[in-house]
Amino acid sequence: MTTVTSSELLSVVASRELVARRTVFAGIGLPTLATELAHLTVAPDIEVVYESGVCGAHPSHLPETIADAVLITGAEAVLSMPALFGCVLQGGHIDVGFLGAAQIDRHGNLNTSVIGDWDSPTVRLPGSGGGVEVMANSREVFVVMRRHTPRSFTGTLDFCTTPGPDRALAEGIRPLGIGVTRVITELGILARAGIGEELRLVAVQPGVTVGQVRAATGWDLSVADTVETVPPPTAEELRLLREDVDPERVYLR
Amino acid sequence: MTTVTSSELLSVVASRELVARRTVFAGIGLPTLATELAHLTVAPDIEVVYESGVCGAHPSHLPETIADAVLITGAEAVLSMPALFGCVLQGGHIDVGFLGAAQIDRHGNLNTSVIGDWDSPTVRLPGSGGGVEVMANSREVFVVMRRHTPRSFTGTLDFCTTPGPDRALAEGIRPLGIGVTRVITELGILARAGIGEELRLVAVQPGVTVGQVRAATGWDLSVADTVETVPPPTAEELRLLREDVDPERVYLR
Amino acid sequence: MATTDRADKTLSMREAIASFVHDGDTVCLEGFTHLIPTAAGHEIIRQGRRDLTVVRMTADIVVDQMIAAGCVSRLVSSFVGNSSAGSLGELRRRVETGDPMPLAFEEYSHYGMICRYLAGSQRLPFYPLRSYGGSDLPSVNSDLRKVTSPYPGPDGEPEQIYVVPPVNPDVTIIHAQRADRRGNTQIWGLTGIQAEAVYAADKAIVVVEEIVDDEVIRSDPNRTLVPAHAVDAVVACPRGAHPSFAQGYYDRDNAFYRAWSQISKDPQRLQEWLDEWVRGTADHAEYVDRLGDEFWAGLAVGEALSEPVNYGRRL
Amino acid sequence: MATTDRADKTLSMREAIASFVHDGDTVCLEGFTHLIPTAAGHEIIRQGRRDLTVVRMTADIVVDQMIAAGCVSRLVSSFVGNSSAGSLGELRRRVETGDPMPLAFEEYSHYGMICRYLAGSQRLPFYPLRSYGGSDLPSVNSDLRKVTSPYPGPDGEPEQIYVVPPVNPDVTIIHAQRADRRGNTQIWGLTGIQAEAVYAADKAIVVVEEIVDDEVIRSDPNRTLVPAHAVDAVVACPRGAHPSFAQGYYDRDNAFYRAWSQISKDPQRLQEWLDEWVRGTADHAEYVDRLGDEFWAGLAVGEALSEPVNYGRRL
Repeated sequence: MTTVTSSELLSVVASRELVARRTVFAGIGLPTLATELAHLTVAPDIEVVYESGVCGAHPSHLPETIADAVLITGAEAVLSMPALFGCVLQGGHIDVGFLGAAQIDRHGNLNTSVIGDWDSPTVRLPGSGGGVEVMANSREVFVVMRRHTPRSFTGTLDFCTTPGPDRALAEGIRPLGIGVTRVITELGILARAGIGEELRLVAVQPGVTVGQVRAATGWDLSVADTVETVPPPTAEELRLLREDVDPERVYLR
Repeated sequence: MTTVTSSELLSVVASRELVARRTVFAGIGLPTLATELAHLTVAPDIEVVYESGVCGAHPSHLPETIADAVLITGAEAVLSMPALFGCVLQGGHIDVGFLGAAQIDRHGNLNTSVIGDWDSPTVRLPGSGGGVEVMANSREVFVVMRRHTPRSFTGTLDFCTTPGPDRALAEGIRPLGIGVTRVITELGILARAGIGEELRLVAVQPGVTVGQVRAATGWDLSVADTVETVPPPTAEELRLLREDVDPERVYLR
Repeated sequence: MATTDRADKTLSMREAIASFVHDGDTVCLEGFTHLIPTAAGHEIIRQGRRDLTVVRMTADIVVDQMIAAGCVSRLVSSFVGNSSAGSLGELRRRVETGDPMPLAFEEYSHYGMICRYLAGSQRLPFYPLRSYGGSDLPSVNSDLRKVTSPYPGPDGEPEQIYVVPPVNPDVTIIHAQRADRRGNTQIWGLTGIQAEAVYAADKAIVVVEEIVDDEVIRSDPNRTLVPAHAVDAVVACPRGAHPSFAQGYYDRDNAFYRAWSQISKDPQRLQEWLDEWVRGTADHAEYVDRLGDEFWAGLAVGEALSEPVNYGRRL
Repeated sequence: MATTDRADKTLSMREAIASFVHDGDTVCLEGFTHLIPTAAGHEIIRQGRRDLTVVRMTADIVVDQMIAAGCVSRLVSSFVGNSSAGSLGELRRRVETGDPMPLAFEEYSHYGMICRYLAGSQRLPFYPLRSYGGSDLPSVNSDLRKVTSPYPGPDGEPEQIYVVPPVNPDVTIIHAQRADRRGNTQIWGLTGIQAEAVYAADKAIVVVEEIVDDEVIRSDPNRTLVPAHAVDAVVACPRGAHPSFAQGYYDRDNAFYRAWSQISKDPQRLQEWLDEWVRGTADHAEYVDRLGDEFWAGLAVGEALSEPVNYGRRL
């Protein structure tokens, strides 16, 4: 087997977590790769709903954005923004939402707005987009983080753009889902089963120790009783990913 | 000139009241005839928006309902119900709404629900339809009543389905428009200039006396200082109505 | 990237009604004058459902028939009339005299119903609308309530507005021109409130004039008003909207609308009509056959095709 | 019945911006990735408008350019980034360092913005949404407020929900594929929030790839997302959405998106870009010409036509 890149590893690991899921709200990049691979392996009935309003896409080329013209031509449905965010997402039709973030905390709350103070930030980040809504309205949320460092896995967010259900409930607002259930990184997989729980380390990538993951995490990371080692991508998974899903290596950097 | 029918009279009189109006929310029947005639005479820029969602209709035949297929084919736009009622009507894009009713009172409040008690009515009528919304959101409302009797022009409504702005304001709700400004009947025209005012008799049809209208009205009807006599339909108005607007006499009974 | 092969959801009308409509359910039938799901209502009558709450903006002929067949104990509606063609005899008897049994009725305006579907489809606890101020409707419908806006009104004072609660039917049934086998549904002409009614429901049945190849649907994704993920059953039932119409397929049967006011005025005649045309037919295909080719020729429409648009293809 | 001959609303881009965009106005530019009204933004820069409040869900390249040109004092948005291609250099400088002057920023989420348009278009005092519970956004945006539902929640207790206020821009500008001369506007592919943004505004400018005969529009009335009565000006401006795309007309210029992160990182280089491509062109036609035929050939798309539907004709 050739060397497995970081993108390939994260895509394969994320794809396996989609067993039996039916609807995924996903952006372009790793979530798309993971979902397409899952469709060919563990979740044949899975459907991606894109933030642009596309349902049942059949693109002729791998899309470069969530709104790529190739996603629209030949799609089964293209929805308006009110229908997508109101009826599909808030209406409760999404099983798994994929999100990324600059910072995540132990309960899976996310910051995508600023590093530093909101009023005079060190770095102004893009902000929520639909992230607040994906978290509030998906049954569960997967987070894929390319970097696992104490600055991104932080004890205290600089700003909470996208709250998980624990923060929402503390304010008396009842969310639909249970928030972040999986955080997938190059070091391992953190998981969380429901409201009130913290993220726990449940698996490490091959060659990574529990201590390394804890050291890369900015809070005192809980560890599951049994920490599995993530099985490396199989030859078949890599073949599908490289030959069928992204043959032009648009995302598989 | 041949004998003028009741439908012709009401259509012609109503059409003249549409001078300089641009958007009309109208049902099928007399309001359609009046608006089409106005388009050919006093209001060349007028547009009818139908309760079914059709804007800019160009029907091949005179429509028999507000949803007639001939209104859709060749129309400029067909809107969903939320867009029609939310954006167009409640959004404030309608100059004149046409309504009918079983009962009307001195302030232009309307009953289209029941004769008798709501809980065990003598007659169950169809109810509001979009009437409540047409009254609340049009800049002004024209009412065409085929029958002018003390039972339909009543001092006290059996039930107020569709309130004018005076009743709304008494409850602390601010409507967009000023409610009913014209009531057109076979006996004459009642008018009302704004909030707080009662309907007053401003014109009688040729051959009708002020006393006859007052006797046919179930409240003590105010009368304008000068009561005009409605000029009878002109030969040109009748020609347009009979030859161009409704040559098959679908509504001109 | 690969095609997603989600399930084929096609069922016969009999199967769909048997599977998704149960005694005591709240059933929404939508279609504003256009595409009224009459054939589905008839199958509910054939299967003898009881104690239904029917939700429908314009309660018209099919609702009068379902009431007369004893299926309906409660009606939620904003217009209870036979179009502009007259009255609904059975409905009026039930409300005016309680004969043969009373009908519970929740009265709204059209936009009130629309907002209930909007709230239901968007999972909102309420939906605000600028109606009902000064109306007697809130006095007979305690679900019409008020909220104070947290923003100052135009005069700087607190502003009150009426709200309606969501409606979330157990099942919504709509009629449409065409769908693929998985439920991607395309509607043109008057589109009404069908999409929101589907999204508001726990289950949804889409009845169509024709089931078409995936490629037809996918040639025009903007025409898909109801995506497959919101649909549980797809039923092919040509002419299933009669006596209403299906734009581009057949015209409205205005004569039957006028006739219904007479038929429904006489309870016995109404029951005989149901015996002959609904309970006496095995399914909608038999109803269509009995009406005969000459009848359907009278409702035939000609061709007025939309100009195609280009969705583009990457070169 | 007769045709209604309402006014011809076609204007040049210069006339439309001069007539409907004034210093100090609140200007909404919508188009979610698709059909971004870039050419209109450029003309606002050419005409030197000042002190605008710009409302746009995805504040991207055109907004960065308008900020750099000194047109914008306040931004209302839910995503301030250069797509997935990097950063908006000028916007970040303004927010992070206030250089050369600060930019007031109101931060929302996407659905928060959508609901502001919904409220604005429907003349509602607020719009409820199930977002923001537990977020820090309400602490920096006092327009995110709460309302208590007058209906009991699922547990029988009172239920609170966040609401957003309406947005009612002085003018909304959208780009679309085609319209007739009176403003009946047809859009396909991603349709975003354009219709609501138009209805929410006092005035609306629709910029189109092409103005077409009335018959084209009228062959498919369901495709008309914005009816003429909501439109004040129609501007023909082919390729006016570049570097974004127009489904069926030209593809997205992904290379320019990537380049913008570099151009905008250097304030001097950014100003030179504006001098050359915006302030140094008389209008969008000149901008298109300078890019050249070979460039446009690279964004050309092939044909994928929708299957026509039959609207029917009475026989």
